[in-house]
Amino acid sequence: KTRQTDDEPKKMAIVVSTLNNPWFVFLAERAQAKAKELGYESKVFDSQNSTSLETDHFENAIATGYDAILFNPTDADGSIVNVKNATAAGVPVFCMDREVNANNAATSQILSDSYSGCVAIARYFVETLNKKGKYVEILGMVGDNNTWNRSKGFHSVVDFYPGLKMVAQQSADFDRNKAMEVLESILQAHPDIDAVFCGNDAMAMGAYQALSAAGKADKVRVFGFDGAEDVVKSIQDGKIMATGMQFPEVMANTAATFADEYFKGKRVFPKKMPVAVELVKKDNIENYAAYGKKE
Amino acid sequence: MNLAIYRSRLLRFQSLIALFLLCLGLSLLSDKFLSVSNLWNVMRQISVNICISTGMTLIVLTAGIDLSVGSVLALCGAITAGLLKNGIELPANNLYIGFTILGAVVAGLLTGSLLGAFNGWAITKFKVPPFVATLAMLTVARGFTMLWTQGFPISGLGDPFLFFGTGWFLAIPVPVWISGAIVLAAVFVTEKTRLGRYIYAIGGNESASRLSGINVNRVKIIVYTIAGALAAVGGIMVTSRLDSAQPNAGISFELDSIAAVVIGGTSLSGGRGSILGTVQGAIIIGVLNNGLVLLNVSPFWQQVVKGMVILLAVIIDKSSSQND
Amino acid sequence: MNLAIYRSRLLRFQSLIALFLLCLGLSLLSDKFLSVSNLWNVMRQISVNICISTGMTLIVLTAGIDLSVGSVLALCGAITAGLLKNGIELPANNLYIGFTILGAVVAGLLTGSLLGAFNGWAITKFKVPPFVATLAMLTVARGFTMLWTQGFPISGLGDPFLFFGTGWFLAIPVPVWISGAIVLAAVFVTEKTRLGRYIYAIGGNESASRLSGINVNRVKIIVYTIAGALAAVGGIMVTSRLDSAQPNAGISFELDSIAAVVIGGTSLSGGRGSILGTVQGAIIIGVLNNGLVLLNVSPFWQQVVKGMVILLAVIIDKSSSQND
Amino acid sequence: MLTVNKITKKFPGVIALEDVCLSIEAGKVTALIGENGAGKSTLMKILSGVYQDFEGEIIFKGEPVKFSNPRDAQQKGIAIIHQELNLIPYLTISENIFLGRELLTQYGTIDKNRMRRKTQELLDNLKLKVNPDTAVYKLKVGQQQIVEIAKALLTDAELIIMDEPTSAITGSEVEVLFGIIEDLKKAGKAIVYVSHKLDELFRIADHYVVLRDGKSIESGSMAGITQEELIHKMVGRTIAMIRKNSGDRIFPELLKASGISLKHPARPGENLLKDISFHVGKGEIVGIFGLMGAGRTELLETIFGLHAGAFSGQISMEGKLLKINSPADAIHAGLALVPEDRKKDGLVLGLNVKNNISLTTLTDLENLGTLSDLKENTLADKYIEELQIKTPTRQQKAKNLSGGNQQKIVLAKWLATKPKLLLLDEPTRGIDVHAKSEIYKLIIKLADEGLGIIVVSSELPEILAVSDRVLVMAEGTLTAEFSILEATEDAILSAAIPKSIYEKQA
Ligand SMILES: Nc1ncnc2c1ncn2[C@@H]1O[C@H](COP(=O)(O)OP(=O)(O)OP(=O)(O)O)[C@@H](O)[C@H]1O
Ligand SMILES: Nc1ncnc2c1ncn2[C@@H]1O[C@H](COP(=O)(O)OP(=O)(O)OP(=O)(O)O)[C@@H](O)[C@H]1O
Ligand SMILES: O[C@@H]1[C@H](O)[C@H](O)CO[C@H]1O
Ligand SMILES: [Mg+2]
Ligand SMILES: [Mg+2]
Repeated sequence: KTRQTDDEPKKMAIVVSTLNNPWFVFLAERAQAKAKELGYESKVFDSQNSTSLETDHFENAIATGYDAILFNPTDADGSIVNVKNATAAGVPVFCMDREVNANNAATSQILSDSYSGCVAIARYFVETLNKKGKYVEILGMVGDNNTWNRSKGFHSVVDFYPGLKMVAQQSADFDRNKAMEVLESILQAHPDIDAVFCGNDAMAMGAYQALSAAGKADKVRVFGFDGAEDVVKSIQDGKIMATGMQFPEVMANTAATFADEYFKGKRVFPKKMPVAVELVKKDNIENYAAYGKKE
Repeated sequence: MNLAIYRSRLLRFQSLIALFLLCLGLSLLSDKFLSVSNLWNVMRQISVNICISTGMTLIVLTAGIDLSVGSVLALCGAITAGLLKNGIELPANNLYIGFTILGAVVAGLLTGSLLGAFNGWAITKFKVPPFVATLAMLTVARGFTMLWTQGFPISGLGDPFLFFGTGWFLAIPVPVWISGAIVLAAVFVTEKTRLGRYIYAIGGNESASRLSGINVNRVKIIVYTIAGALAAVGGIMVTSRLDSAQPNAGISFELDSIAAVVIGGTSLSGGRGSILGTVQGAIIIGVLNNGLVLLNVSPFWQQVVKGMVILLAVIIDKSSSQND
Repeated sequence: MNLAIYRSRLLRFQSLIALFLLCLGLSLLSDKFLSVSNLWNVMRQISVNICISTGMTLIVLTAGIDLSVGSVLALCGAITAGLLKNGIELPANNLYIGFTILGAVVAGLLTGSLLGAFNGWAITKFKVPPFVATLAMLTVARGFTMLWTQGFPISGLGDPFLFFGTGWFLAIPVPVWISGAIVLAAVFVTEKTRLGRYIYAIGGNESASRLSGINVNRVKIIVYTIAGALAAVGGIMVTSRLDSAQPNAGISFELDSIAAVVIGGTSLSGGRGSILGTVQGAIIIGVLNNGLVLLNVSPFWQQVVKGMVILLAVIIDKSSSQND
Repeated sequence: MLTVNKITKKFPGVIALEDVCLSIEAGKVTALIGENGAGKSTLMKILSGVYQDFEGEIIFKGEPVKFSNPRDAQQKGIAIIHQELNLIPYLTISENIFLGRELLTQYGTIDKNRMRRKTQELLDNLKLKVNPDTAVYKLKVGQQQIVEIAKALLTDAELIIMDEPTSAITGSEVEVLFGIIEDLKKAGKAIVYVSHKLDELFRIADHYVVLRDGKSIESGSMAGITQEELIHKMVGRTIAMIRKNSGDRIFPELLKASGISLKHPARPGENLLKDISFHVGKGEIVGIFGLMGAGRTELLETIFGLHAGAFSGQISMEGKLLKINSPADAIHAGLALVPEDRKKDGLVLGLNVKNNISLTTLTDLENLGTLSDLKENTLADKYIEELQIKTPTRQQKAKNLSGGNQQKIVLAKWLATKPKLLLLDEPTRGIDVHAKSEIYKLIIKLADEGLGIIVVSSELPEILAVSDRVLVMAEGTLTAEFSILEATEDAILSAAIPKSIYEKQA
């Protein structure tokens, strides 16, 4: 297939899994800002967590002459086809935050390592709880692979401590309201829990609200994942124990920069470029702001 | 004679048997279920659904439907939160308008009423099927929510505002007071006022109602406006509970709400049903959600069990009240 | 005389004007819109919606509704993918059954038909309102999907299987062939067969149909079964297209599908409408989604614009066909 | 041919039939008569397989039968024309007629052409000049009733039940139907004929069976019985048919309509009503006669504000020009319309009797913005009593009442508005003799109290009984006007026959 002639200005498509979650809104915004800074037109596509909508976006983007795709996949497996089709059509794909499970499909993958991040959180979790206590896990959407990466990372550590007992494991779909309601109910059955581990920060905030309404906010420790604004502030205030900071801006900038380099002729990129998730807690919080390090 | 009256009373409480069985089962399975604090818990959790389902019932009674409740709820919550937190800044005119809690809440309620009125207007003026008009509103209101919030939650609204969602008054949670008051008002309207009678009549036979001199369009617009306002109440309650307006709040609330209405015995073809039925429907759904979590049923199985119990509840109703 | 026939034909194509205006507008705004590759693009993208909306149309014509299509689609896709990839292992009996593509596809279709038949059974046997029965199925089927996949996608299904979703045949994408064949068959059924006639009759006046000796329950069960099977076809197509069965596939597809049906002029109260109308409805939605992307509308504004255009499309229809 | 043995049927709160016996002979027409709510339709529904839960036994052609559904009865040879129309609005005439027994081609597809041809034949027989492909919802009630008749004639049934087949059709159509009934008799079919129009029964029936309050009272041969005797058996006493005695009173003018024209909804440039002018006086009853499709219904609807936008002309009340754009305006101006199709436009079937009666006057039933149960009950009871509406309680759903009683509810809700001018479109359609005479009395009493009344009717005797003045319509125009003293059946009928028919004949 023929691509646009070289003298036309290049365009980048930014395809993100969902904009119904501020984390991805931020990721998309940063990518767009970076693209603009580098002098490119760009457009954001919202896959609304649907792999088939994502496929539509890819087809539409390729058909309408985008030259690179900065990509936040909806699903590690379900998105492979899309990436392959794009690269086959001569459009490079740079994955951000989430990966696709195929080594050579994407031009480069700049990834947040959820599993390892949760291992770090789990270590801190074990430490603060002194290896014993009852806890609750609140999962994200059960059909989402991030949910399980995080859960598995966490359990890979915590399950070694027989003194730590999980009394309930429920899903709240990454949603603040649902997390609050689920924990409210769990607290009825288990008023004596010591900690809650949540698959993202929105749910951690919801969990905190349930605890605070029940007057247990200072007895129960809440752990989240993401580094969202509310949680960073809450860690400062001592309301939430810790979160796993991801660096969406770093990932977005890197992806956009790679695309720029690709346009300029570079063809060799690291296939995988992990961006570590950092454990953020009260004693290092001064180094962090929402979704990243302090400037 | 008395039989007929007796039956119609029974019909109004038709879901009670299913609800009773459900509660019985749950209290046998978990000793926590029947505790006072858990019951308040359930009541508080269903308050939002009761609010929006009350409006939905009125609409469904006129043979309409409102798919936009969830998005309208989100938009109104976001507007209230945004005004409360940031006010309105018009840098061009060098103008800043701050909002009190009352002001922000009123603005939220107005927004909801306006969007509802717009639904009603499109439906009556252009004869757009309610499903389409409110589906369009679902999308539009969500879009505006995203634009208003730019996709980020608006959090930290200050303790006084949290009263609506988290406060207690006379040992009863404030959301329960609010939804209770709304239910009472709606029962009054449907049972005791002209508007209520017109709502049933229009749903039962629109053309006969028109011929009877009822201003059908006006009644419909009023009903959609009320539903919009109630979605706004729900939005303010959710926002207050979370101390945060979430841009994705209320997604798929329309399903839960219509489910409450239908499980409560209101017919989707209009003219038949009641507010109290809907309350029972909402309680059934709420109790079920709560019970499954109390029992720590795995999230996978939860959906299976929930669907089956809802089906069963409705089947029990149907067979206990043979009345069509 | 001829007027009557002419008008009913017109009614069938009522959305054409709106669709035409939409396409005209888009092709003026973007020169990419009318390219051949983009048109195939749009056609391929709407194939899945057309599949499930065809079944939905049949159901809505009987005055029913099916909220479970999205979940049924996901479950059938997952079952096909799971069987194809892993077969069935019964370690207890030391048994392993492998599946060919045909076998897996048939199993998927059977699952869909069974779930659909179950919907129909609950609706006819227990008089559960279709809304509730299929809402229960929505939840249950999603739960089973999660249980079957354990929350993980099933991927890597092998190139031959990808043909259904990504292949081309005689210069036309395979999904377009499939959905086209389904549409033709459905048009045939609705226009030329007894079943089709009964579907319209039941939606038009159920009790009169019963008095005319139609076995209403059987017709309904057949219709829900067909819809289930078509959801399965959709599920297999989606899975094949992605080379992966997603546990979250099909969420909120019911809304898009009902939207296509209603925008296409089929009345939710049954008895009136057509398959070809639905196809136009689906095309309007598909073209709109495609066009907004081509025009580079920002995602937040997209929702606003999309809702408004849908409303407008329906208003244009209504006023261009003054018919009742 | 068919014997019914001690059939009892109960509805919640109502015993509709109690130990009913009757027998029906082949080649004969059996008339089934009784007041509204006597149980006629219920019995017919049992015979045609609609209700399966009843006590008692049906013996058909010498054998006891039990129908499991309507289709079963149909296949065993029993066809029925239901009192309430049972057509599918958005299917065509031929689709409706063949519903459930479609003709198929050799490929198993529907054979539209054959069905259309057969339908055309049936319609021709019944002299209904409509395209078989017309959707039924576009037909007027009368035309729909003919489609129902066609539907019953399609099968080769041995017993044909006709539950008030002529309630919505007029003169010439009735003649056509009677001709067909004669043919059926000759072919040895048995016919059960339910009607409140006694003169019809005397023309076609061989036997009669009387039902009263769900019990079979008497049966016998029509030969040798008089109309008065029949009424006596039915009602339990004699009824004197009244006739308004108007003499040559002058009525002060109430309504004046001039130059009323109404555009055809589908055919641009054509008018359904053409330049109609008339007046109605205070206390005067004006009868409007016409054949089916003459435009009478449209005229009443137009006056009542249902076609705002499509009509031209002027309407004034008591000398004041009215602007009526909706029924609400019309009601406000003191008009009330009892529509011809009570199920579609008259009642909210799912609401109870009380709520239906009060629907037009809720504003008057409020105390401080709240509906007063007391006032509403009083209102309902008043009309249930005055019009003798037969209902177990005022809480009964309107849909569970017999047709005649439903009609009375519609009348009640309009009388409750205390109108100055009452528009009645076929007010006694489906109403029994007794109730009919009650309604006539009522109409006359209302007129005496100063109401102006327009009665549209397809029954000449009715027009002659109540009117002070008779207008005749044909094809959307007023063709004649008679004072009651000069009105004769012949003169009215000849004015009612459309000119276009003469032209064709000439
Ligand atoms: N579905 C029903 N539920 C409750 N009561 C009913 C039902 N159908 C009929 N009835 C009652 O049964 C009685 C007999 O009704 P039916 O319709 O047979 O009378 P009918 O003789 O045909 O009267 P009409 O001349 O007015 O048509 C009436 O009292 C009526 O109210
Ligand atoms: N919506 C419509 N579309 C087409 N034709 C119509 C429509 N409404 C009425 N007509 C036609 O207008 C004419 C007048 O009908 P109208 O109902 O006023 O007659 P009518 O004298 O009351 O007869 P009926 O005894 O059937 O009530 C008829 O020929 C009818 O078919
Ligand atoms: O990091 C993001 C966020 O945590 C979101 O809440 C779920 O998906 C992840 O990829
Ligand atoms: Mg009857
Ligand atoms: Mg008429």
